[in-house]
Amino acid sequence: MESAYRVKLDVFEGPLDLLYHLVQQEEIDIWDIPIAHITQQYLAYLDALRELDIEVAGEFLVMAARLVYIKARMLLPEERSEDAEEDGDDPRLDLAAALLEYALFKEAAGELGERGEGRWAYLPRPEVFAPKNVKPTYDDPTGGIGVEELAKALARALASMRPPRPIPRPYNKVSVAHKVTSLRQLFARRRRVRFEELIQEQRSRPEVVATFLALLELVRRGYLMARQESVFGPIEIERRAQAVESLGDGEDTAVEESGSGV
Amino acid sequence: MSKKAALEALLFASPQPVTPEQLARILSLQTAQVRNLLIRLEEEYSDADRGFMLEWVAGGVRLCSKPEFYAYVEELGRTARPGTLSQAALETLAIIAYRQPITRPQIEVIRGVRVDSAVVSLIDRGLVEEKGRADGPGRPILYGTTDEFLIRFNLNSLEDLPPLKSSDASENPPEQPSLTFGS
Amino acid sequence: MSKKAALEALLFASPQPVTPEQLARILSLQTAQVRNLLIRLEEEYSDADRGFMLEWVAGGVRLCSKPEFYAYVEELGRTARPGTLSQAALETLAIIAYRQPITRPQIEVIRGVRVDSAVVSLIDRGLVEEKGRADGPGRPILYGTTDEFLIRFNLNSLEDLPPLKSSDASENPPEQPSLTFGS
Repeated sequence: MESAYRVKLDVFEGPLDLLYHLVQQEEIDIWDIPIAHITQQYLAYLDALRELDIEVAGEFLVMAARLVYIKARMLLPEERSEDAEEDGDDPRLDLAAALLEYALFKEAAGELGERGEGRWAYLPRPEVFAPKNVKPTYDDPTGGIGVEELAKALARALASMRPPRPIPRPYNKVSVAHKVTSLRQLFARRRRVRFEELIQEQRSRPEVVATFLALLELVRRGYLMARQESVFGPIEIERRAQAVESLGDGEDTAVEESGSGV
Repeated sequence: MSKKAALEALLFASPQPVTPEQLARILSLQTAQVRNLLIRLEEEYSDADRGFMLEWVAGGVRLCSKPEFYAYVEELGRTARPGTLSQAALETLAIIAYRQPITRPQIEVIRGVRVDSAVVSLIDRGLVEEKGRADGPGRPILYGTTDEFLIRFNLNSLEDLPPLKSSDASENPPEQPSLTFGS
Repeated sequence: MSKKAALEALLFASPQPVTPEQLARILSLQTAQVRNLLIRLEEEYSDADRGFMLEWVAGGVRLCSKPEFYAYVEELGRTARPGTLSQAALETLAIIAYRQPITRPQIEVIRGVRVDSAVVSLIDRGLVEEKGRADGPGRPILYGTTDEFLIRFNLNSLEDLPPLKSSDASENPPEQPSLTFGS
């Protein structure tokens, strides 16, 4: 796709990297970030990404929310308790601290990178010549730990022990046809049942799936209908009165074929 | 039998750094004697007519080919040039190096992003390893750097890491007691 | 740049013997020149003050430690490993010490991870040994601690192991309803 304009986008390692870049670019005092301005810039960058159809990682969005939140808090009239320090609850402080700490390591990473530059050119003797297949002996095979360490280590191991996992029961094959039958029996007795209730009765995931498929099948055949009064409201499953008789045995076998187990 | 020759044989046979103490024990010498011999060898190898050198790294010494000949060695088919570390991996490595032992969630707080794949790649490269588990819920794994890390970055020990410094001038907060850098 | 030094670097770093022809090609030299240089190197290395030698083998030349130093080199192979127990090995040792005799699957139930390498390293260190086999399917090996273990930890017998002082109730191995040992 030909783009009428071209945006040069730096790649940022994360929201802190991007924020730090913005702060530096604008030569802003990190302890006094003009939050509205920076938030605007930050969001503009995310917009630019979206325009290029680049997926924005969740962490960037979380930071966007955090910025907007800080901005909102700064706008609110301050309800300051008398004994609070001047800048005691400046909502930007945590952010500044996080930025600075990140910057420290970004810097250190750069230095490390330089330090490691070209180090691969120093080749040791090939491993194949290293003395091998010798049983090692140790001056102190315990590595200098005392017996108290042992007791602690066991306590640690036991403390972090997970309860034994229940042995999964082998799934019985659940037939959709069987569920169709039991649903029909249920709806012969009750005209209306809540979807939730139907699902909650099921004892395993395959049964849930089979029940769901059976429901769909019965809705397709016009025996049942589903209704939802409001968005996110409960779903009610209801038997259509006029459809009961139309269910013949012949159709039932068709279900058995398609739903031979999950 | 020449102890110097024996020392050279030992260095020659060991791709990994060995400590002067180890060498002294094996050769039944004083550590100081070994150090003197090592310095003599180091000088001899530094001659332009020699193809390898002695290097003090990761708390010990090792021999390695001189970097100016790497192009030749590469033609032999021995390639050592690893893929360069990504910026993400490098930042994660820096955090682990300076703050070890450290858990993954702690690294993620500093970087502001997930670091699973960066940590995996650092472990794959042998630069980082598990160093036990932290106390507390879930007992998360603690990570630290390896000897290979020291070798790769030409450090004798972790104390040789340059001090952390920010390029940012405005480093001092106005006044806020709540700032806890690090753990 | 010294061709002799480059040649030495190549020999030093090559994992297998190289032919004079190969070396000549890489160094842009005549094969005869390379042969001459190799002979000079061979002479230099043959000095009693040197620890390695140049060896002509089928297929070319290579460097190796002189055989008279093999005993030292072997010793190095034995002691090269650092002595500290990994966290994994430590916890495994603790479980074996307090719960012996115990099978590997039983240890793995407690630790929640495979313990093969930890057990091997403990056996290598002489702290743990096989103590027969358990009944049951597969008859897994039972592990327990050695006399060396008692000596190293300055214990007269296993009864001298300090009691577990955590609030942990599951201290008595026989009655642990929650523990499903074995696979």
